[in-house]
Amino acid sequence: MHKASTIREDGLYHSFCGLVSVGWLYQKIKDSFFLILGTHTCAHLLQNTLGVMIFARPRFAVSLLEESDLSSSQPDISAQIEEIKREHHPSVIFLLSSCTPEVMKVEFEGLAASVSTPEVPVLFVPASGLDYTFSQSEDSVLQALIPFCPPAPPEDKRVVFLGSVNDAIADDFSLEAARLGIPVAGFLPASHFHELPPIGPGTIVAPLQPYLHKTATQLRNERGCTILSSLFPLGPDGTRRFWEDLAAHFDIKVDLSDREAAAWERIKRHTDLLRGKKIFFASDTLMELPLARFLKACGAEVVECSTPYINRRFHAAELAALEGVRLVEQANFHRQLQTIAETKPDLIISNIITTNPLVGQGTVAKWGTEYCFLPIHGWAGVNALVTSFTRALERHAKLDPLGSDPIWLTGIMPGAPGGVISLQS
Amino acid sequence: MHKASTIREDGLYHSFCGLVSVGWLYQKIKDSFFLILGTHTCAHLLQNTLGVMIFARPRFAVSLLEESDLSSSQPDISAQIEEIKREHHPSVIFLLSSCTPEVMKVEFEGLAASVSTPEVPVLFVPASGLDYTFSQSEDSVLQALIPFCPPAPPEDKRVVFLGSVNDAIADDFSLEAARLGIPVAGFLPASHFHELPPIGPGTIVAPLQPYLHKTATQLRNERGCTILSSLFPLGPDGTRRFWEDLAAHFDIKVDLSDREAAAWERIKRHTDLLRGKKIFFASDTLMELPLARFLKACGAEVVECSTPYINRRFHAAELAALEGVRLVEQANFHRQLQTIAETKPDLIISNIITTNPLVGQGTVAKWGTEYCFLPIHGWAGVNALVTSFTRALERHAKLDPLGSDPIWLTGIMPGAPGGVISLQS
Amino acid sequence: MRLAYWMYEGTAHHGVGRIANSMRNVHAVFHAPQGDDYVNAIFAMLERSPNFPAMTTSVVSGTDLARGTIRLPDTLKQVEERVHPDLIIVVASCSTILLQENLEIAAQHAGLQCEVMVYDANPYRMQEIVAAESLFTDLVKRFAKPQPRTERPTVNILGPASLGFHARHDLISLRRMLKTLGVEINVVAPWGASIADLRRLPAAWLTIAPYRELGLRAATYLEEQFGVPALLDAPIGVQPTLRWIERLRELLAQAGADIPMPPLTAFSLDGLSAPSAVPWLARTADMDSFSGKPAFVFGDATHVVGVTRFLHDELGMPIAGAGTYVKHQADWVREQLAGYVDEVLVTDEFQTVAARIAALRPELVCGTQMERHTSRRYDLNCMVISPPTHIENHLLAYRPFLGFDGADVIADEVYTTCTLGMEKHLIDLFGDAGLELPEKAKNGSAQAVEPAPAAVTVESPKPEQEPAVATVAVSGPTPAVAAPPAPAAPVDPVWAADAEAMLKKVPFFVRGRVRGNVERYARQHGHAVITAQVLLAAKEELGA
Amino acid sequence: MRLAYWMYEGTAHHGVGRIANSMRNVHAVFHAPQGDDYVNAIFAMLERSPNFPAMTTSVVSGTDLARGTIRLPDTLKQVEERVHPDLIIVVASCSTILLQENLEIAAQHAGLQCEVMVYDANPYRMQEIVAAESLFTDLVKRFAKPQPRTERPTVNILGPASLGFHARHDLISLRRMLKTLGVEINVVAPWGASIADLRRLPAAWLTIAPYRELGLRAATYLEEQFGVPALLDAPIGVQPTLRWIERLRELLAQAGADIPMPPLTAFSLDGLSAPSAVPWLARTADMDSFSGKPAFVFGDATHVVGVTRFLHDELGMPIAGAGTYVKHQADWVREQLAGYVDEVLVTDEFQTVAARIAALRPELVCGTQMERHTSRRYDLNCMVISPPTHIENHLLAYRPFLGFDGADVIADEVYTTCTLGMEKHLIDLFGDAGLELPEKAKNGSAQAVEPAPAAVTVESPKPEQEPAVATVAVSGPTPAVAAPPAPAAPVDPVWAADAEAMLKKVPFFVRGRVRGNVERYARQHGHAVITAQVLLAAKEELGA
Repeated sequence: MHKASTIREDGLYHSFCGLVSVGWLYQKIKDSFFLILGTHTCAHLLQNTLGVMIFARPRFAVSLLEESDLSSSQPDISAQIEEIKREHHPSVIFLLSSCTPEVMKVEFEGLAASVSTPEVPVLFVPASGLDYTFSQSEDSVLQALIPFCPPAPPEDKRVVFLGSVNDAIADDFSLEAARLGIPVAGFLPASHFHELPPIGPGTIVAPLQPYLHKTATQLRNERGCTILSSLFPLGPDGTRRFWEDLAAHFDIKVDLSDREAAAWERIKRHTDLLRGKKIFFASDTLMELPLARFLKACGAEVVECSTPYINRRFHAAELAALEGVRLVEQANFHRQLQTIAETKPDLIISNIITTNPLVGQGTVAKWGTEYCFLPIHGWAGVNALVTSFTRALERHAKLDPLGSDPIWLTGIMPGAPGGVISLQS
Repeated sequence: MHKASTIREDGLYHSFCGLVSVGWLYQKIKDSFFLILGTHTCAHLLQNTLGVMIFARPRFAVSLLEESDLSSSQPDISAQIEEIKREHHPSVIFLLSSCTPEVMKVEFEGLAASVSTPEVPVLFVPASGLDYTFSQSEDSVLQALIPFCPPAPPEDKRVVFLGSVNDAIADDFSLEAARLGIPVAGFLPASHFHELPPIGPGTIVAPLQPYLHKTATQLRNERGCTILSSLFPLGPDGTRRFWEDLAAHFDIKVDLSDREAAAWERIKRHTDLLRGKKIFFASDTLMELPLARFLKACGAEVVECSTPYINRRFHAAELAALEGVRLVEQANFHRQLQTIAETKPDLIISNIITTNPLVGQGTVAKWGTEYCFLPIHGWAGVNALVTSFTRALERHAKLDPLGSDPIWLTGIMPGAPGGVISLQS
Repeated sequence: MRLAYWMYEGTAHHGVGRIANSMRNVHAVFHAPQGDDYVNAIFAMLERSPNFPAMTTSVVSGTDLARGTIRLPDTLKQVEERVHPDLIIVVASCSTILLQENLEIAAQHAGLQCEVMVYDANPYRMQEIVAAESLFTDLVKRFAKPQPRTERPTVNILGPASLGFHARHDLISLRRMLKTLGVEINVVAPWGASIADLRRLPAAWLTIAPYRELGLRAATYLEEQFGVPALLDAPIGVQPTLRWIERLRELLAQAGADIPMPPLTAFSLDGLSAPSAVPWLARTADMDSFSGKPAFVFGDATHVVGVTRFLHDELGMPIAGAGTYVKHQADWVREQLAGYVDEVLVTDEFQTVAARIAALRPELVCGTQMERHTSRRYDLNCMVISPPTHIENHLLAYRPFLGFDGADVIADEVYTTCTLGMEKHLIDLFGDAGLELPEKAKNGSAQAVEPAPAAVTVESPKPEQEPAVATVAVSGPTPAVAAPPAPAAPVDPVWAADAEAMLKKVPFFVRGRVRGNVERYARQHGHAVITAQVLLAAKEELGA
Repeated sequence: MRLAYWMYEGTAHHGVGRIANSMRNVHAVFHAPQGDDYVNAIFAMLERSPNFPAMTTSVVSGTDLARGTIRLPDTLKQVEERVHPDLIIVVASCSTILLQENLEIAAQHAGLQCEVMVYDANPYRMQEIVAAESLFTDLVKRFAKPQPRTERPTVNILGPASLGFHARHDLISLRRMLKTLGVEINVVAPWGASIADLRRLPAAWLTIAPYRELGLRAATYLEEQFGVPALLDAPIGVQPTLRWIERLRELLAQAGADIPMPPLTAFSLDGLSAPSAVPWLARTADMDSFSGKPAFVFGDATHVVGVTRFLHDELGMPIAGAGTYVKHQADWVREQLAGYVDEVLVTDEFQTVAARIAALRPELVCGTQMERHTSRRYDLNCMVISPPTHIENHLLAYRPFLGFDGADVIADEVYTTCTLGMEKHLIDLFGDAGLELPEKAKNGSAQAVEPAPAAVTVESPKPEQEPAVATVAVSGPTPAVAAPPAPAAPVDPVWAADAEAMLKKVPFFVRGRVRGNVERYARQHGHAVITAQVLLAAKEELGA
């Protein structure tokens, strides 16, 4: 397989903590509870990053380390576990690590075991912001679930889709598989803890999300299953390759070229707009590779694709498709700004932290974070996927250029650019 | 029976059109439709007076007379009746008159008959603003329903409660009657057209609302039933008298003095506040007599009770209880203002039109209209009734007197008082 | 004849009332049945008028008609005695106009000192807007007198009126901009103007008339008759405001006045900032989601044109459709919105608008009070941008639609109206797992999932039946009302079917509270079962 | 240890970030894991910052810890090179503080030109408010220098800061009042202040510090150290504002400056009106219903005290309860609210507040973002009066809480938040007959009761099953999308159970639109039955 050349920098970029993935995982696994052993910082992080989704009864919480707790080498969380069980009745509790207890060298495996029961398992999930970024910790959560997937006998030759997608998308994939004659064993994760799919040597694991290489590797090693190596099912090109490659594992030969062509045709207005546009990926969701590959297929010029981590095996097909694109792991944000200034991209897919300031510098930038929340998978997701890019371009083109004058930033927030009039008279 | 002395003036006061009662009647009679033969004025009236209750599917409308319709002596409303039936499927349609067709001398009885069918009767309801004010036209609506009340045999000795109250209040009255051993035949109006109660010579009709003398008279004349002559069931005094007098018709002797005393005791804080206060009724809902009687029983001084119309027979018990109170029919508003200036009432119960301007003149005034919407009947309504008066007094007492300075009215609306600075510089 | 549910415009006599109530020492008298007096309520309620609206109904009753009585002269006398107006405007109603009485002669019989004008507003041929605009134009024609220009350059502002949409705030916004430019005001009318002010109108160097509905014809008349140039644009949005200021300066320059342009920051509220934050907001990332939210706009001519262009040009939103109920301005609206929409819906029937909205299902509806209700029915986001309004649209704080300040106000409305949709969108990606509203709590496994403090007794005996909220309401650590000590072993009372049925008739938004109160009552009185009788007794005792 | 769901206050390093981001040429550097970088997002998102927030995370990774690497000197160099600050504030995080590194020495190793201050904010002992207030006080102590008073009377305004609640608008309101009084401003801080501005603080004649949470200690220090009198009241509401102006004039008079009181109308936005409409609104008839609506108020100290007193004193509302999460101000809150509430709830656990709200069931909740959600759950009216806020609270138009202008803003919020309740009350007197929301339409006799235009085909074959809204959505006279002509005899497609089940997973607020689109698709393609496969195909084609 082709080896794309990548650059690795020093990682001084902006990003979110891996704990953020709790935001969708607690909703996906409906009988779960996510307990973070952490500090006020962790609670403040969750509050602000999940702010749009706050409800009075979230199924996640922080077991809060206060000053007096710092002296004990191994904290006692049993009271909080009991409180959670009493009030939320979860089927499973995920115990997530965070920076402070990692610095304190808390022994998490033992801690989880000490409060775990057969009825309500408590599963350790490494997720600290010292080591994990954004979507990465979904990988840790799914790893923790592996022991609870029933073993499947070797003759059980079915597909398990890997990665959390919402129920509507899951239905799409089940139905599409049925249409192609591919038997489906289930999804990891499932919507409920006790619905985890059986996995064994005959299982084909088909990753839907690009940030799950640890889980895939562990499944292959422990269950002897086969990991589908293909493009991720994003865009007409990715979706076609995904299904064709998956079908091949079941000795089903399908030619989806007509469907792919029809899908491209439907979004022609958008691909026409994207053709030749310079796109810069500076986001941190780990979805950058397939998104960049799709844009390349649309005819856009991906001037840089930065992403937190690349796994050469798990991402092999995407990397091959991205040949010629500048790929950067662990980018330095200062250097990215210089590259942006030099290459003048038409669109920057950036971190949620840097988007507004990038726009303030006169570029067109959009939240990469959205791709964790948009229904962009499979055939049904093609339109949402492509328009997510073209909308930003079209909107900015529509706005009167007058608004870009720095006068319109004057004094309206404390962080208004230097050199303009401040609120000091 | 005692004859209270009343004064009748020239009627140049502010009031609403009788069509307004459609606002609660269409909600009370859930399978009804109210069609007003009228003009843009009628539609605008309904829109603004029922503004707080506008929904996209009201069950009332105006059959709109436009210029070209003025020449025909008898309009044809069959198309609109068909449209109503097609879209709303009412069990009954009330056809309400209004000023313009009355001036045109439209023959309404014939018009209603021409579109009425046994399946969906169309009933003429006189309601024009030339002759009817506010709650008065409920009387016309109930009159129109009389023929649809089944006849009851003479031996059917039960009570029919007269006047539209909401379902919760109706439940209260049914249960209270059961408790006292009084058999109930039903309510006029009922919540649905086909649920009208049987009425015959044995029926005792117990009026809940004070504006229904035409219906009561017609029922007595046509069905030979007995009309309860008592106080209306408002306040501890009224409610006790109402039930005791009603029970007496069934040869049940009950003494509710303890309940009345307990009710007064519960509202003692409020009656203490009302004692000696000067109250002026300048409202137009026709509920003024029983409200004034209740306030008098509370120890307040009713300096004037103006009301659109008084019926000496229907209101006999209330009039007796109001002995000594200045009662005015068809008041002249200009004269009322002079009396207010002279008597300096502590609280004015006024028309919704004049309340804010009266407050602007430095008095404490409240909407009389509210009494058509508050659950103030019976034992359960006592608290809502008394607090409706004391709340206004207590609130104004609480507000800083500084706010009464005319400076706070300056320029904030076109109708700001003369003599203060206008928006002209 | 047609079936009419709600009307976008008021009646002709309402339009007359709006002009009279705007002006100083002008009074309207309606020769009409008492039912027509309702227009007074609109002023007293919506504008919360602290004095009696400047209009009186001279009542015509059925008896009067039968007897041939005409009370008009008496009423006119009473009005003159009470309010001493400079001018009384007499107008008939839709019913009395059919009587074909000679109101001129009747008015003369009153023998008043003040001027009386019988205004012939045929309610079958004109509605609120035309009646008000025609009356105001007539008044200007009648009273404006030739005279020299003011020494320094001044402008008239025509259009702000009683019950105008955000009219007072628009006027403040215009005043603020004129003050920043150093331009003085000659006359504002009809708002606050006296007859004497109308006389002075031709002394201005320029007339500003931003509304298509009111002031336009008077401004045009002043231009044609007295050579006072007219600026008829509505500065809705940042760029239109910039152009409006330029045009104002051009027109004054043509009239011989050089008005220097101050720095743009001078137009801001603190004089130190960008005059509007809209250009920046439009470019920020969280407005990205708005590029996919089509809007439907319906209302009067001025606001439909201004808001449609604002949404499209300044916020980058797609336009699903637009329309107006002001039929005589339909051509102007079409011309202004060419390129924005393919077709302009022109109708005064709200059902037609409702059907269009239902068909389009836009993400944002900008409309009138009627569209607000239509939108509620279809669960669509709606903001009110045009009369007719609801009392919720008559607020205190500064919310203009015109000028830079207005751009911020409109953008906020768009943002807050649409945000809930965005929020819901994120939530619902994974179903309603996070959305635990009370209705939901009844279904599924709702028992004891409340993150309530430890003090709460969670051993509720009937977790399946009761929504969790009710449990909390009665078992929180600090009850609202200090209740007498409960019996030693408190039992949670059970609801009998008849009581439950009764409770359902209590409005749902207080039902929970009533439920809690009644249960507390039942515990205090040792009732294990809440029957209808117990509920009744509780209601009686608790007063609700 | 305890179970924490949401926090009212941010962390100490967030508090440091707020001060740095408020000032000019001051930068914060967090010696912290990458996860702690999230605070940047709060500034970039809520304040929609057009430049990079003035804070940088010097990343500490697990590998760094293992290897003993400390990147801080490198980061400091990068920061100096990139932003050239006058001052860098270095702060550790909750995890790195445990490492007990000597950050002073590490910072010295960077060898910077600019000043570097290592700020010892122990995140286990202080949260956002104390960290920000202490840092700001330290900065004032460090930089403020003795100097002569300004020639003319001037004031400092201390307290407005980045991510402060309506801080920019409060500042505009204060500026407007000071301008009306003819009093100039010496320094505003921390908002927009440079280190040089802090040096000039003692030159003022008076310091205004309206917030208990920020600026109070610095103002007190300036008074004690330099004799600059401090005005520490918050002018929330009309009467407190009048008293505040009086106090300001008194203090300046004591300092030797005679500030004449202009007419009150001079404080209004147009200079011609009452400065606030609240005193009149409070007396109008439609506020009568508010006298029966008890309110519960929770938030920071400043706003809880100000809003509770405003609701009670100026709107005449009963107070059901009040509380604060700012524990070190609890005594002050109790003192200020004596006579208003029997007990002040002091807690930083939102569940305790939620339980109190559930027990009280007030008609109005004034609170933070958390109370907004609690209220939504219990179907209570809620307005946000205190941080922590939601992005919906970060708006463009002028919405101060302080001053006369602020009184109008708060009153509007109360009015619009509660009005729906009043509206519902009237509606529900007779049950839900008038309230025809889509959910309701499914029950009862819902068939074909739509007042749709005549063009609509009402002979829908399944009126009992389908909500009326769906029928209208596909049969309005002018479809949103110009569809190809339908087959000659269109049949309404029927939904198969599996498709219906799938559709249920579509978020409910777009479900109706999707349903309509899919049905149109099915008709166009001649499908009589919408199976899951048809739905899938439709979604694929329609992109939704």
